[in-house]
Amino acid sequence: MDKVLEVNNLSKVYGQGCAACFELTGPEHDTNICPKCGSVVAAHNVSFDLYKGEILGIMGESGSGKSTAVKCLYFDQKPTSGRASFFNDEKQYDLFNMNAAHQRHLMNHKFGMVYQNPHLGLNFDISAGGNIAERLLMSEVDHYGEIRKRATDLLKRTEVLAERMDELPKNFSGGMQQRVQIAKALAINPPLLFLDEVTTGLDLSVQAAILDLILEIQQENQTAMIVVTHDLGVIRLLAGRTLVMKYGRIIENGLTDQILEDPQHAYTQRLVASAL
Amino acid sequence: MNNTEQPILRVENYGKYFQLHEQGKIIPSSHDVNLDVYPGQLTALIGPTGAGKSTVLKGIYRSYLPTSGRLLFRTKDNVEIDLAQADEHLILELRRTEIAFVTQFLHALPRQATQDIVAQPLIRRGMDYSQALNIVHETLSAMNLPKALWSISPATFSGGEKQRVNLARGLVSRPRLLLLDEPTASLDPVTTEKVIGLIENLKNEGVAMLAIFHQPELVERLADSVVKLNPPIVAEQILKEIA
Amino acid sequence: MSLSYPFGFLDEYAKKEIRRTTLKAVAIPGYQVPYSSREMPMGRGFGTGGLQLTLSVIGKGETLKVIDQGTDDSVNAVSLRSFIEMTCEGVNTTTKTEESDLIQSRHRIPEKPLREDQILILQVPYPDPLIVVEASEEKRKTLHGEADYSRLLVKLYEDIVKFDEITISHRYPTRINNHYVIDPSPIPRWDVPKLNQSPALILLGAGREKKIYAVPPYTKAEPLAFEDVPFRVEDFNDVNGMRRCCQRCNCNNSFLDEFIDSKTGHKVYQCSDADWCEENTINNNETLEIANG
Amino acid sequence: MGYVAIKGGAQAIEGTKDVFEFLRTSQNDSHALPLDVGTIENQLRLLHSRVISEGGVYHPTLASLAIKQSQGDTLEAAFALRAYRSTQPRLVETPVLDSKNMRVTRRISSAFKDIPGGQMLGATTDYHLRLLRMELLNESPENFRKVTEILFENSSIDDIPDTFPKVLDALRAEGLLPEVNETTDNKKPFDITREPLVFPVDRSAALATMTRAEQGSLLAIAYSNMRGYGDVHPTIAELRVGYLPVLLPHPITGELTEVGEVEVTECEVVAMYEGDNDNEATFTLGYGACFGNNEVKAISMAILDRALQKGMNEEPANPSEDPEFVLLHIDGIDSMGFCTHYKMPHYVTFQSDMDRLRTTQKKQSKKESQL
Amino acid sequence: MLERTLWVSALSALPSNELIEITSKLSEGWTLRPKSVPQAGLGMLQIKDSAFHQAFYLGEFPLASAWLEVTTLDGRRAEGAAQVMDDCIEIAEALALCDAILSAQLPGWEKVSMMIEKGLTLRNTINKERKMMLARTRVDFSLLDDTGNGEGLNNVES
Repeated sequence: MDKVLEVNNLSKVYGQGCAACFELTGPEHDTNICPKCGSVVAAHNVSFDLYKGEILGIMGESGSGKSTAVKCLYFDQKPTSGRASFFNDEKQYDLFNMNAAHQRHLMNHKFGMVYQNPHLGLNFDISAGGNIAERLLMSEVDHYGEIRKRATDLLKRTEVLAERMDELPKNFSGGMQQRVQIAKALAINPPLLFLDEVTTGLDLSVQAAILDLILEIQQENQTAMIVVTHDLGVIRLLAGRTLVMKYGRIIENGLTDQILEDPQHAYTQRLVASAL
Repeated sequence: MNNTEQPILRVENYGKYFQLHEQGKIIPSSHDVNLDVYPGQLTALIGPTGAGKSTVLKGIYRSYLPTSGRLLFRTKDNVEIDLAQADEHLILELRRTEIAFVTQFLHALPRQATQDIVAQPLIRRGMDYSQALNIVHETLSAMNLPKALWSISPATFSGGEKQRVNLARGLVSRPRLLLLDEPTASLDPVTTEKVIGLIENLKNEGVAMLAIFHQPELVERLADSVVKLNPPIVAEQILKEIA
Repeated sequence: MSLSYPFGFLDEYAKKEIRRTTLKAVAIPGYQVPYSSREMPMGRGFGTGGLQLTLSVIGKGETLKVIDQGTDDSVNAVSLRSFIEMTCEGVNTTTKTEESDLIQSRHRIPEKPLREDQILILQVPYPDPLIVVEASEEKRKTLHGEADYSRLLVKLYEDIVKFDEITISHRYPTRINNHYVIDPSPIPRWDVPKLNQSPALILLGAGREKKIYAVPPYTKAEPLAFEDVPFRVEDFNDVNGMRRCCQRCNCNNSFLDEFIDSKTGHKVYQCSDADWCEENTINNNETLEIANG
Repeated sequence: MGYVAIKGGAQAIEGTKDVFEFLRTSQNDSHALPLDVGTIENQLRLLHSRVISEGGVYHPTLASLAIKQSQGDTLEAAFALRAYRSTQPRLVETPVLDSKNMRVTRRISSAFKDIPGGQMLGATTDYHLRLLRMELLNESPENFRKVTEILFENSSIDDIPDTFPKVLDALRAEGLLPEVNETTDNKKPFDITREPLVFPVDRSAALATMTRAEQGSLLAIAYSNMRGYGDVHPTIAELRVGYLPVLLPHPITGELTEVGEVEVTECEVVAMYEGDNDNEATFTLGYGACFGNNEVKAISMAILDRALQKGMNEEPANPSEDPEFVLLHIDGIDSMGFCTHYKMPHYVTFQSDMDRLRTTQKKQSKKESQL
Repeated sequence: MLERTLWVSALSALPSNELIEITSKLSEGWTLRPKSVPQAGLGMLQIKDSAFHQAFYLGEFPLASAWLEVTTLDGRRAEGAAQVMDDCIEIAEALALCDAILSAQLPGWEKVSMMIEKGLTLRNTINKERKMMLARTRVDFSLLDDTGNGEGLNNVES
């Protein structure tokens, strides 16, 4: 089995931070705000790994730190401490110890990100096809015809009508925008894809279709994915393994069916019970 | 009975209690279960309701985290693995290649075609789609599922039809260990007979099975050995034991 | 009170700084080197960047040509030339490309191929080609550093989608020495190929935006384009697909100005490069004389 | 046919100078006197202040001359001063001077009624009715003298001190203001006249850029901050106008010697406090100062200084907090020059534009005809 | 006598042609040797912002400087130097000469001393005018306290 990602003791503190931050926050203190210095402990000692073709779910409420972890891995934010290694083509990349240019190179060539808000993942001033083209151009594809063809294929794959590829994403429905975002993320066929609450706020039928798409892609491309969500249904459908986070800590992790059928932590039990 | 072979699965002192934080309770479900399962043989779990029969199966599949005991599984490479402790990636790998679980209920994407759902385990193992479909079609016909239903989603199927899809998915992958939880519960007699035939075939192929049957006569017909479970003792005593 | 100005108008410290900046620009082809552009007695946008370069590198005995829109007689060229004449004693001026050591130009590169012993100084209003896709200079610096021009290329992509053509008319983004993409100043596309492997040093100065950059001699300069949608220069063909010529010197391979003849009301075409046109005309006459003689 | 394109430019340019000069000197009155530089400096005092400040060189005589030759265009006049400074060598820089030593001509505070040293309104139009004073249409030198006489009657200056304490010092002593950061005290300031702004820049670069900014631009961006694209209402702790002695070490003795004085307007604003559990809450501060008597400018600068500090510490929340946006758009010389340059010929680029448009149109009509 | 640090300030209050004329007369026949090249150019004014006490550059001012070695007719030698906010080198030279004459009490120092007195008077007049403006526009809060109401600004205008 090929390991794609290994994260060790990732922590992220917003604010100045103090010596007591980690001790005085977390699920047992019922807060992620340090009572001493007011810093927010968004993530603390988050560790996990991810294998090729695997979908890992990270579940939790807002403020649990689930998005923070992913944002650090996608270099949207700088972690306070911790290590993360990305493995690809027999190379190992120390994600947090590489310079910004290398980080961006990885983002452009190896990672994909789909945000809850399509505004973050798409440039709304350029066409759907242009959005995909940008990603291809970043990875040095510079043949117009080739770009057109690949963009058409990707949009077809994500079930966006090819006739609409030259329209601006702002004319699209939320679900359609999300499909374009996925197509853009997939343009370079990344071995690692991050999905941050990608179905939140969409109609149920649209949600279902997007989830199907994600699964199909996983099967076709063996893409490793991290799915961040507060929705148990999404977790159940997509993730093989799941981490449950609260106040910046992983409180529980396991096989997704085990987490849902035999949750160990009081918080997870409550979460599962309330969803059923 | 030929038990000279090594068991593929050996369950030793398996116990499972649920700790419900909200209610402040501990619910015992299985206690001190011991059993062996051999290749080419079917071990049946019997016992009254509440004896924890399903809990044993789920513990082996790791849908439940065992509270105590060992669940020793011998892989095709002849390595013994304690399923209670094994790394999750290993469990996922075993689920993909060696252990299958057929439950009473069908868990599947609601929008997928029946044949694709059944083909999933094969495709996950890397089989070519058209080759997988051939096997799937064979199994589905063997189970009497009308051909018209193959390409539509089982969401609107009857209980019996769903059950057949579920079984087909479990059987098609030819696991080394098959866990069956009332696989024939909602089947008509004709289909039940077909399923019995299939199970017998599997046995002949060397598949080891651990099963719970609704109807005692099926235990009679299919089981090579029977393990009787009793409802676990009351919580206070367990608590003492744990302490 | 009367004021006298030092040679080259600028104080020596300022000139030294510009020369240092210029060296850096030559050393890193296409990289926009910031410098503390001084205020000149003409408006920002009137070529103060080019002018500061000229004043910093010119010396006594050298010959300067100033072009605006292809001609030496355009209003701005005239005032720049007379300013340099006023402040640089011992500097000669010319209108002939051939005779000049230093050419300061706005919007054109002379048609006559430049030589190794010449320096071309281009006046630049917007030095950064990325400004159309990124407003923040801080972020643009990172994009340049990483040679990430994908957003600029997307712009070209969108152009082709919309118009079947790249619509950039002038200031065509050009990649220098395989890394930095420059705004080559508002020269027409016609002039862009002249940057490639030019024997003459080309310096570009943006006064208002306080940047100097360079295309050193014999350096690769490639206009951004797609493999299958090449860069194209202006097309001066008539409706029948025939190349128009200058109605004065008959040249059919120069950039043309188009205007309406006030007498006939017809559209006429003439070389944009006045010196080029003049030289052709004289040669034509000589040929004619020889033929007639 | 000759070379029609742009021939004759040189002559026309010479002509513009003559015509411009003609309008300056021809007045329908043969007895009209030329403006002298002293008159401009005194009677157009505030115009003069503005030019000195935006020009960035405290040279009253040349500022007057610049106003005169530009026929009162402040941007042009400041521009001429700036161009002048480009030709001059830099000889020295002063030690860090303290505005406490200012010979004040006006000081007010809107934070307190009774400030140490007292409020002195000085020469201002703040409380005047903006009614046209028709009597000024016919003035004589006698009128001028009378004004002076009236002012000097019945006024006692015995208890007016030479210098005044700063209101901020009093607030700071009470612990209402952030501590001064002594570590930055010895840091050499950023010299915008010799170094280009490369972002991010430090505060000294921002202050230096704003102090010679164009007043209108500065006001407009500061106004956006006051009005809602920014923070809350600031309070003027102190606004003072006066003359600051310029001190340089005597070449022989090394003692600080007064070489002249410059008029300066200075303003400190205090606004919404900040603080958290670790740091005691204090007011935030903004500072503005410029050559000459330019109060709107000093206040605008102080407001923007505060906004930019915020933008430098956190992400800018609006344009007025974005150092790049503010500092690159407030210089009058840069902005007016660029605006003006659009009047220059753009024949070549426009020719190129037409080529693109025509080609595109051709392609479009071809496409349509294919449909 | 006035401190040396204020001589330039006082002397530069006088009309510059008067200053140059008098000093050139005083130094007739003397040998003047520049100790450093007399220069005219710019100085940069550095000021401390009163909010955070951070230094920044407020802007430039014209500056002329001169440093002379003077040998009088009777062979006495002295040095004088001056920097002044002006762009005229002659004025700086005149001031440097005054600096030399007065500091070394060279012949004619009384004359220079008189010029300083005169300049000081001119400076004082200016200062007095400025203070007068302040006195005339001072807001009197004690008055306000007595009446117990009204606003300061009304009191000033009434």
